[in-house]
Amino acid sequence: MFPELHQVLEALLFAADRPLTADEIAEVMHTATGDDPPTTEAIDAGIDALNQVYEETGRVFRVNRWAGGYQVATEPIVAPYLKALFADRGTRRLSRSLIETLSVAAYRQPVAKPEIDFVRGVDSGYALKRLLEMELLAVVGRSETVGKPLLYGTTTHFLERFGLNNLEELPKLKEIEELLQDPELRQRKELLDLQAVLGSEPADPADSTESTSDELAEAP
Amino acid sequence: MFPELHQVLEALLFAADRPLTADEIAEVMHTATGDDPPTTEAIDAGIDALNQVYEETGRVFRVNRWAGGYQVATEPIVAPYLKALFADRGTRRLSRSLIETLSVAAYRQPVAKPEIDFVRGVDSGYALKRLLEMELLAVVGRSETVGKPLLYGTTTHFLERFGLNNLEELPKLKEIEELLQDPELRQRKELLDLQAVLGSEPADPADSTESTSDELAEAP
Amino acid sequence: AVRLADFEGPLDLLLFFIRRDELDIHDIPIAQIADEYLAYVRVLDEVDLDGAGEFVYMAALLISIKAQMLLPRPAAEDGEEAFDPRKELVDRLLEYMRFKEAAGELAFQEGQRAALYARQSPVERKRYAGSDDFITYDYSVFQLVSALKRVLDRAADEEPESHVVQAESYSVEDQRTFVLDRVRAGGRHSFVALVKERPKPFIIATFLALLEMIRERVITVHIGDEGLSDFFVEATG
Repeated sequence: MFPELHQVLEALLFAADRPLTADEIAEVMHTATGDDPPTTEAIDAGIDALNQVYEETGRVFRVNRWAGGYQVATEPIVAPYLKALFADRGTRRLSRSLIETLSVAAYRQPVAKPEIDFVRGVDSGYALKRLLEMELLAVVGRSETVGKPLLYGTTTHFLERFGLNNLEELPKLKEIEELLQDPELRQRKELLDLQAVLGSEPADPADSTESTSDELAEAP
Repeated sequence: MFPELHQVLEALLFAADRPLTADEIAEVMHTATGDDPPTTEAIDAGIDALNQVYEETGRVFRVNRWAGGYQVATEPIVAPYLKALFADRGTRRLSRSLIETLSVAAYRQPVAKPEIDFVRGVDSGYALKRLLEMELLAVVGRSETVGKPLLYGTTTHFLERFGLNNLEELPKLKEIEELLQDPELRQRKELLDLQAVLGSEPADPADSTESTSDELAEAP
Repeated sequence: AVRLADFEGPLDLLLFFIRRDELDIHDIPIAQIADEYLAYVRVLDEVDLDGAGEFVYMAALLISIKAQMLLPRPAAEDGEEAFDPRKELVDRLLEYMRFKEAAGELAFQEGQRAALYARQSPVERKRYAGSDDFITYDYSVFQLVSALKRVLDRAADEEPESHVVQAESYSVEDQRTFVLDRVRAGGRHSFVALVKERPKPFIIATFLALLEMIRERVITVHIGDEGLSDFFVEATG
């Protein structure tokens, strides 16, 4: 079974990250099939057919003719949503609850959620989820303890984001441990200490992995 | 006029160049409208509705669920055309030593280098380095054993590349008995014998590992 | 430089023998395999491939097991399994096979997923940029080593004992050019024919050049009817 012309056009325009000219499309089709490629007119008619189907079936994108080629773009009606999607790209700082959770995970890794919850005294479910999505943490296995909870650890991206070469460069906790014998106090101090360091993370405009707003991360 | 939920989903998934989670989508919608965002269930149902329309109207893309999120990708039927379009990027598959190292790490995570080396019988230093660079693996902590070696685990990108939603979707590691007795492997052994008679090599590279066990399965 | 482990390792060589001779993994004829393993390691050593040390280690292990097999073993008591010096190695091989099988499954999964094209982010493109770690092949690299071994054995036979070896040396780089000149003309070229009646250093340097070019996907290998005694190369299309 072979796809029809308009299906091939759809696929190419969807996956391409730039406008494609009719010539380029013809060449790709020739390479893929070895057959004679469709004419420019046939391609152009195929584009018209696609746009008509898109309109009739309520799709929110159209094939546009610009820059000497064809490119798919969304309709103005959904622009506010895309603006919201892309607004968060870039240099946002992590929220306090995310930083706290990340600190505990960084120092205690591999660590399970119950332990993080215990140290922070609050449920860290949402924060963990967001940190996983941002690829700052990753699931690294399962604990052998009751319920076999998942174990979390930091990622390469974590190191990159905080400008660390490796985990050894995390601020040392030794001095604090010497000073404070009380385990609970030590835990609190540990948090503050890491926050001080991680809170000063460098801004990285190239970063696009985290694209959600921090306000929600702050939600209880 | 406001777009419907499935239209917003379509727009966001088309514009994004990575999997979006239901939470991210909800956040974006909240940011864009100020309204209460749809529930995860509503979003998931919207995705199903979209896919159904795509199928009914002959679209060549679908919303896939992997790496914990949603991502639009083309159907296999148009793969040859996209391969031709991205000829310079290639549809590159990991080499044997990389995929072997990756699978030991995936099933044993969190795992340290000495353990991977032992299982494979070779130094996996180079393979690990490359897999870290490709962000298929990440450092997730340090082992408590002698020398405190780094522990490795798979990343979200790993899930995305292999089309898995989570680690539980990894193909089950076969038991040794299964490996030696799998009737399918026996069958393939017969095929191999036939090919040997006909003087041709098995064509499928994926079979090469199994053919090893084929021979074993037949051993007295 | 080419590392053999980038293709396959010491455990793969064992599996290669087991598969080739259709051996029962639970009853490996250690004496025979140890000798043959050693013969291959000598070839690897002669070629001076990086990572040959790992093969030497495995050869030593096999020889030690072989020695243990020669010792009188205490008879098994009732209900006790007789001690088999091969057991540890066999367990390791089986465990390795599990992961090889899993790697095959993953590779299959990767292929399925690779047929689905999503929009690619710039980050994604950066991840895999300029990487040469994507060579896939459906033969064992030890098939190539087998062919090399035969050619070297023959070359040794043909060399008269008294022959004064000329201080002639061949660089891998020179041999790349040599191979390229031939494959560029088109068609498949037999390894045996490429190095026919050439001295050992020439054969070895050519083999290393071939491995390098396979890894860089400059050339593609075909295993023909000759199976283990020869292989063919052609320019990657």
